[in-house]
Amino acid sequence: NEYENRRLTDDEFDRYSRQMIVPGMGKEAQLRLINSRVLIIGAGGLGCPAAQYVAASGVGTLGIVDGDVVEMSNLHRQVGHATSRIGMKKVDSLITHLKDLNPLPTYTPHPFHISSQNAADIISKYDLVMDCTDNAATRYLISDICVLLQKPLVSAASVQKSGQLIVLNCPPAQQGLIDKPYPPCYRCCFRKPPPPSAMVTCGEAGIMGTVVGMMGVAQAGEAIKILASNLHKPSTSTNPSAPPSENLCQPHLLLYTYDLASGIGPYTFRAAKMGGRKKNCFACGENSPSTLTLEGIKGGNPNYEQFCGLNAASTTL
Amino acid sequence: NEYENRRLTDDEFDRYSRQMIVPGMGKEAQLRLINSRVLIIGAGGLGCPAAQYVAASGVGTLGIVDGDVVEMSNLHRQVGHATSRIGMKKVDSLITHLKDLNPLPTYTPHPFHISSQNAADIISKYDLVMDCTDNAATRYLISDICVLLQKPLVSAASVQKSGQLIVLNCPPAQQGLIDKPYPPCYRCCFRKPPPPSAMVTCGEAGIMGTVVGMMGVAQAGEAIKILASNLHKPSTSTNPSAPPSENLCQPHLLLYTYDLASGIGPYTFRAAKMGGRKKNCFACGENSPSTLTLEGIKGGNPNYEQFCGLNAASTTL
Amino acid sequence: MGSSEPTSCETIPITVEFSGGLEMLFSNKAKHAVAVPSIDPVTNSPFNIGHLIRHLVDNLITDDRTDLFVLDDHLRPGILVLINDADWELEGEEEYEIQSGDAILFVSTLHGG
Amino acid sequence: MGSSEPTSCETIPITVEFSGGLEMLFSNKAKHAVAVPSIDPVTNSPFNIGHLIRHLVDNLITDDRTDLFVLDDHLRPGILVLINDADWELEGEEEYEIQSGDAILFVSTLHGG
Ligand SMILES: [Zn+2]
Ligand SMILES: [Zn+2]
Repeated sequence: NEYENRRLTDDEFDRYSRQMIVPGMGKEAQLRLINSRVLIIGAGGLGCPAAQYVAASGVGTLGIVDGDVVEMSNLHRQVGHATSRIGMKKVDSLITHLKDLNPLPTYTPHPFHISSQNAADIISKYDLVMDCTDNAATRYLISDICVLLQKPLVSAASVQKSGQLIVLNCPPAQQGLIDKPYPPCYRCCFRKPPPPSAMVTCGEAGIMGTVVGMMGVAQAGEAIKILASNLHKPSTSTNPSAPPSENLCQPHLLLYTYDLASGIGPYTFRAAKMGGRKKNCFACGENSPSTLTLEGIKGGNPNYEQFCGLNAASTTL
Repeated sequence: NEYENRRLTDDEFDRYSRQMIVPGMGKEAQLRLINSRVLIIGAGGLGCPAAQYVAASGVGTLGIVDGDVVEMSNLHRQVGHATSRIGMKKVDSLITHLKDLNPLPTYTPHPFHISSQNAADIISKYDLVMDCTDNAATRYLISDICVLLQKPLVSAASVQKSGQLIVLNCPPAQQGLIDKPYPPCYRCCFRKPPPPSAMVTCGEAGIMGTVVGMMGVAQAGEAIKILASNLHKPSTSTNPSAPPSENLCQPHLLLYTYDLASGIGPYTFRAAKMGGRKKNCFACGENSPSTLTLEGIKGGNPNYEQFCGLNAASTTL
Repeated sequence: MGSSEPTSCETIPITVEFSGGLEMLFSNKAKHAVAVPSIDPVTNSPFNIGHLIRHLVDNLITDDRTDLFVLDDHLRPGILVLINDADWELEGEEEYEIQSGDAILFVSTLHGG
Repeated sequence: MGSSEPTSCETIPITVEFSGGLEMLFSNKAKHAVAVPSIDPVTNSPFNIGHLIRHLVDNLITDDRTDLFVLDDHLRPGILVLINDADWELEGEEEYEIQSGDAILFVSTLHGG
């Protein structure tokens, strides 16, 4: 057993006892969490609740990336910040809150926006990535880096009264392999971004706090499950105890629709089955090693802003 | 218009702008929230996230009832508390957090357990009740008082890897009326409690933080929707603008099952249609005015502990 | 037996589901495809929910703690039954006669928080 | 027309659903029961998803901003199509021929957080 030589401290036993006695968890799963490094990209409406629950559950290292500062208009939904911390960098504000919730993890602030230049360096230091960002260009960038560095990605998004969540690239497989069923990347599921005119942000279109909150907590739930149950590690001869990753090679996209005018019903939550890795995927498919590389991304290829039409849009605005 | 003479302050505009621009919300819905009084009973795994989102959304008055103090073993899931506040009353700890998140609401601490003696006095001061408690006896008591005082009730529960949520008594109707379809109370849906041997608490059986967290955020979503859209006020000739309450007279019970060994699938979330008010319901049915009264409850009738078998259990333990 | 009377070896395919922790008593699986007899072999009457509950105890439960599912030959209090996603009290409770393709969901009521 | 060839006035009942905000373009309703012709009247070929998209623009959309649903006579990028809860890329995309009872779900991909 890989963690045999590490015991839980009395503090850890006391703090995590209620989740360790849940069937399927236990001491070994708790130790896996303690030995995990999670990166949350975005400290906003998704990232706040996601970080609260991931930190509280006892992951060993939690990195948070965000270049923004806390504003008053964030506080109706970004429950890890506070009125007294308006103007502070979001990563510092959120980590302040998290450290008092659970002082045991190591918190690593990355107080700037993720970019083609820095993404690989940051993501390489973690075991699992949570995409809590607010724009399409960044979502494609994060997914491409996760493919190249073989990191599982828990991706969620939310605008107005809708939310979506999907687990991608889990368990990760080498770029270009198509000999077996492998899980999809973000591009396998969402090949092309919408035109800029159809892309709405929470700032422009609005967002209900509980809708983005539900998605953030659900993201934390998927991340904790993956790390605690080793779902990101494919079964191998050296790791025979890893459970089969079940339905993650053809994951379900969770669709949440909040209706202000009526109660919860059969269409409030839906799960849509997505395909696995696509043979012709630009990022992970058969020929992808020739189209997508870490060096290329760092050098500006692909150009994510152009792919998402942002240059074209900004010339007309 | 009932709120015509009240304007939103600049602070309120700034803080709530992102939810006010969501289709279906707007200034009038925001003013309804600001004029609402919400009672959260239980400041634990459900109450913490529920309170965060209800407070952040801008309800005018938020009361919180709980007699416990913060313990280390709470902190893997009770994200409104903090390590530095271990030993503090939960209501005071949670309100400390909420005041910094949103200083605008009035927060009312009720730092003791709800009981047959105090329940009616407390609940009478609020417009909507959220049941975030952890035991069956209290759940029947809260529902009975909500029937008698005609308060809508958003009820959730969670243990281990399962969660449930239902909106009851919304819009409220007078006890004993059965001439039209009316919404159910807790007893209409759950006529008898399980035997004590089958009742498990989060302390004994364990709980995953994100599971109870999902239910708490969802509870906040239902409470905010009811108050913002006036779903708790039946259409009347003096209130013709109130929308029909749609599916709340036969509400759906949301069932959430978290699977540690596989991803989200079509059975992760389910919605089960419940019946409306039952003719023979002890609390709200045809003959209920003779079986359930505020005076009776205060005098110990019904005896909720006995109903839930707690006396019998304690003699054998 | 006459040809117009169904024999007790005919079976009806249904789906039985468990939620709220009950799935742990049944191989830790939420959804089960089950074939039940169209006629209950003991009472010789059309197979109803009451018969189904006994059938599940005899054939499907994998946990020894059967008292978490039945007490005194009836479903224990605190379990909700949903017949095709609707409360069984609307359908006659134990007397409801099972139809081909029915989805019967047993939900343990939760009280924790 | 021969009796073995379906006529263009025969219709197929299907369910069309919208999610991710697209429902706002269609009467703010998530689920629609729709009857479509079995044969597309313009091309005289079996009615497929491509025809359905045009049909929805002609008959079901209630919002003027049709460019949020179609661009250049095709579904705009950023909309996922699920045929009976499975990604349409597994089914032939626009060429998939609609069957009676199909549930076609259009989902607008979200990017906010
Ligand atoms: Zn791919
Ligand atoms: Zn009742």
